[in-house]
Amino acid sequence: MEIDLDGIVIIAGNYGSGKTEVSINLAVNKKRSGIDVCIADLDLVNPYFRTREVKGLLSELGIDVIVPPEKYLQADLPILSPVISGMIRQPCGLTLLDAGGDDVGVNVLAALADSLGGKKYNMIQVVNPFRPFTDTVKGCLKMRSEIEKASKMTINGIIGNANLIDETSVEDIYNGYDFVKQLSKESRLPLRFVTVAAALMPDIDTTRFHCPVLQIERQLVPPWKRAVSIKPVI
Amino acid sequence: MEYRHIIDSDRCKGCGLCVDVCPQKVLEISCEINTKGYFPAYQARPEDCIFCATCCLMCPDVAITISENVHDFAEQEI
Amino acid sequence: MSKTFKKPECLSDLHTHYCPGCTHGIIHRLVAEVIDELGIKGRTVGIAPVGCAVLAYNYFTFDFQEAAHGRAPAMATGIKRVRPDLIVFTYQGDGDLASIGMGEIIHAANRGEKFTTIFVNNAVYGMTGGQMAPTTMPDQRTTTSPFGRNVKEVGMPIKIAELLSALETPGYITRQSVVKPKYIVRAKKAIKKAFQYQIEGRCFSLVEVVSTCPTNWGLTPVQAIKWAEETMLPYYKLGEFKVPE
Amino acid sequence: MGKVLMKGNEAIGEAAIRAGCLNYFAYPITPQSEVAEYLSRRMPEVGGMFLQGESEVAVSYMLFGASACGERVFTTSSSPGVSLMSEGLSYISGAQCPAVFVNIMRGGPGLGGILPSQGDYFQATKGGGHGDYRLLVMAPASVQEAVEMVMTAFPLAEKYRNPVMILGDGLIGQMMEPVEFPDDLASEPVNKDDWATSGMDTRKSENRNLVKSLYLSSEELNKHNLHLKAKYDRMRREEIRYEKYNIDCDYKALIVSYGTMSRVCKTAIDNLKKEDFKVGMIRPQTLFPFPEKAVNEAASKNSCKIVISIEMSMGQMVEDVERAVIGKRPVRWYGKCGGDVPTPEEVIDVIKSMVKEA
Repeated sequence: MEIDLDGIVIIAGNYGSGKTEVSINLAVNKKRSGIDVCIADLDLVNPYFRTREVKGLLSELGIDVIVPPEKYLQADLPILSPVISGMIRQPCGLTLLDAGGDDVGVNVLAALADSLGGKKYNMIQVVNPFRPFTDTVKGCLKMRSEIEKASKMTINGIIGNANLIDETSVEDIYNGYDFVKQLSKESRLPLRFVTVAAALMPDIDTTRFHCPVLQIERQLVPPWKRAVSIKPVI
Repeated sequence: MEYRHIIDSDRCKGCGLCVDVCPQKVLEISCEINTKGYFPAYQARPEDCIFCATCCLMCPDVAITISENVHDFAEQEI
Repeated sequence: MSKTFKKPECLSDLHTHYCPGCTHGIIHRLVAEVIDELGIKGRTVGIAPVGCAVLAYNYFTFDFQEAAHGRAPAMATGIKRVRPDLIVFTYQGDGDLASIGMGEIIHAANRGEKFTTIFVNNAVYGMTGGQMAPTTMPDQRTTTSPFGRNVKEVGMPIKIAELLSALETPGYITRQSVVKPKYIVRAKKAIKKAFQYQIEGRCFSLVEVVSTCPTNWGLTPVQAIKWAEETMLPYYKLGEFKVPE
Repeated sequence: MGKVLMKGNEAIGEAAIRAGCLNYFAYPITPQSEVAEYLSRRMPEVGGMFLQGESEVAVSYMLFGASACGERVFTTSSSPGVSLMSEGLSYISGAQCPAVFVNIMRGGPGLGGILPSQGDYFQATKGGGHGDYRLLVMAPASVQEAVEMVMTAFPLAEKYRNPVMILGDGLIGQMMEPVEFPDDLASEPVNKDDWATSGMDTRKSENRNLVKSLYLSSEELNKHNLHLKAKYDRMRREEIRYEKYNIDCDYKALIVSYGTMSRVCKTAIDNLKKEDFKVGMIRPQTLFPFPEKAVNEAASKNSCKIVISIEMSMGQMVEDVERAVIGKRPVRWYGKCGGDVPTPEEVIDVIKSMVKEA
C-alpha cells in the first residue's frame, strides 16, 4: 500500500513521539517514488536531535531542507527561517513541515497563519503509545486538542509510530497498531500509516495492517551508534 | 493589687532608653558596674513609679519585669 | 488591663549579643510575644538572616533555620510550599533584604507566598561594620560613604514598603517603628496582624520596622532614637501601605 | 509496568516521583528544561508540588528550606545554573541537609553552548561553592541508569545528610531510550526528628531544632568540618560504584571514561576487539567518591601499557585518574568539548597512536 500524502503536510505530535524521524523517512520514501520533496525544520523548542542534524544527507538525496541560517544551527534561539513562508506559498509535490513537540512546539504554526491561509494542508498527529501522556487513547485525544488549540489548525490524520527504539519487538509493533487503530476509531481520524524499523521488517506480517507501512531507517542516533545508511535515490 | 518593678541588673546593658522614656523620671543609670561590665539602670525614685510598663516596653533586653506576685520575685532574688 | 510585664516564653534566657540600645531586642521581644499570644510556637519556623541578627536563632525557643545573605524569602518559600501548615517568618535587615536579597523578597511577595517578613531597617550595614545600605539616608555618613550618601551617585534610599505595595498581588505591607513606646505598641499590633494573615492563609505579609544602630551611627542610644525619629521617619512614613481585601 | 520510551530529562523527573520525592523547584535552562515541563504536567497528577523559582540562586534555597524542614526535595539545572546553585550547595552541605541536584551539563565556560559536555567535573567533585564540602556525585551513562541513580540518590542523601548530585551530560538529558522504573528502588524518607525544623508539634517534642551552618568559634568549626570529613571518608568506603568493561583480557590500554563518553568508548572497544586489539575500561559511576582502587588495580595489569582518560572536557577527570594510578603507568588524556562528541573512529585512532607511543 502506498502512503497517500501530498501537498502541505504538517507533522505534529507530543514531545518525542518521533515526528522528526518520521518526517525524514517520509521525505526519503516520497523522493524515492519520484516526488519532489521539501522539508522544513520548525522545531524551535527542542535543542537536540532535529532535522537540521541530517540536512547534508537529505540534500544529497535531492530533498530541499529548510533550516535556520548556518550560524544559528546550534543556537538556543527560536529562529524561524523566512524561507518557510515562501515554501508554503509555493508548495512542491510534498512539502513537509516538521513541527516541534506538544502544543508548545506548534505555536509557531499559528505565526505562519498568513502564509497558510486558504491553502489545503494535512496536519497529522504522530503517536507512539510507549511515550508518557500518549499511552492511552484519552491522553492522545488530549494532546490532539492541545495541539489544535495552540496551532489554531485541525488535525486530520494519525501516524502510528509505536517503538522502543532498539528494544522494539514484533509484539510491540502489533500492539501499537491495535492501539492506533482504536484511537482512529474513537477519534474518527484516518490512520495514514504505521512505521516499522527497517531491521524489524522481515519479521513483520504486514498483511495484518489495514494501512500503509513506512519503513524507518533511523537517522537520529547518538554518537556511539551508526545511522542506517540510506541508499541514494536513482 | 500590689506590683513590683524589678530590673535584672545583669541583663541590663545600661543603654538608658528606659530612663529617657519614663514619664515619672523614676529611673537613672547606676554608678556601679554589673557582671557584664555595664552600668545598669535602677529605680532612683521607686516611690514615684506608677507601673505603667513604658520602661519595659522600651527595654531592648527584657531586663525589666513587673510582677504582682511578690513571693515569686522574692524567690528569684535569692 | 494587667500591669504585669515579663519575658515571653518564646524568647530564650540568653542575653543577646546586641549593642546597648540596639532595637533588635525590642523587635525580637514583640515577635516572641505575638507567637506566644497566638499559641503557634509548636508550628513556627523562624529564619535568621545574615546581618546583626544572624544569631537570632539563639534568642527564640522554637525551630529555626539560618539562611545565607538575602535568601531567607527563598527558604521560607521552600518551607511553605512543602509544609503549608507551618508558620514561617523571616527576620531580615536592610543589607540582607534590600540589597543582596532584593530579588528573593520581590518574587516571594509577588507570588503571594504565605509567610511573614520582619524587615528591620536601620539605614546601615550593622554586622560588617557600618557600611552604606540601600536604605542609608541622604548625606548619612557610613564607612563606605565617608562624605555622606551622595544621592547623585548612588540614588535615593529605597522605600521597601512602598516598593512592595506596588505589586498587584494581595499582601499585607506596613511600616512601623520602635523608637518610641507608642510606636512599639503599634508595631506589635502590626506584627500580630501579619501573623494572623498568614495563619488564615491569606497573603504574604511584611512589617518594615524603622529602628536604630547607635554603634554604627556614632550616637548614644538615646540620641539614636531621636535621630531616627527626626531624620528617618519623615522619609520612611509609618502606616499600612497595603491590606488584603 | 512495562517499558516506556522516555527522554532522559523526562525519565529523571519521573524517577524522582517514583522514588517518593514530590517536591520540585527549578529554573528553566537548556538542555534540561524538559524536566520542568514534564513535571509541571505530572506533579499535579500525583499530588506533588512544582514551583518555578525566580533564579537558580533562589531555587537552591527553596530546596534548602524545604529540606531543612524534613521534606524530600530535588531540582535540575544545567551548567551555568549549577554555578548559581553552588552557593546554596555550600550552605546545604554545611547545614547537613539532604537534597538531590541534577546537572545536565552543557558546554562552558560562561554561556558556552547548549550541546553536551562534561566540563563540570571539577565543579561537581571538587566543590564549586566555598568551603570544605563534597557532594556525592553519580554519573549515568544511559537513561535507564539515570532513573536508577535518581531513585538511589534520595536515600543516599538522607543516609549522609548531604546533597547528592547526578551529573549527566546534555545527551543523557536529551536522548530517548526505553526505561523501566524499578519498584524496589522506591523508598520512604527516613525519620528526621532529631534535626529537621519540622515544627515542634509535628515531632511532639519540647526541644526545638536548629538548622544552620554558622560556627563562630574556630574550635567548633574545625570539629564540624572534621565531622563532615568523616562523612566523606565513609562515602569513600561505602559508596564507590563503577563498571568494568572488557577487563578480563590482556588489554594493552585501559580507558577511564564516564557518561555518554563511555558509550562511545564501548563501541570503540568492541570494534577494536574485532581486530584483536584489546582495550579495557573502567567506567566510574560515582565520580565522588572516585573508584581509585579499581583504576589502580586495572592499570597494574602486566599487559597494560597506558591509561587514557577520555572526557568531553579539557582534562579534568584525568587528574583523579593520575592520583589513582600513582605513576604506575603513563596516564594520557583525550577529549573534546562543546558538543563535539568524539566518534568511535576517533577514539580508536587515539588509542592506537597512544599505545604505539607508550
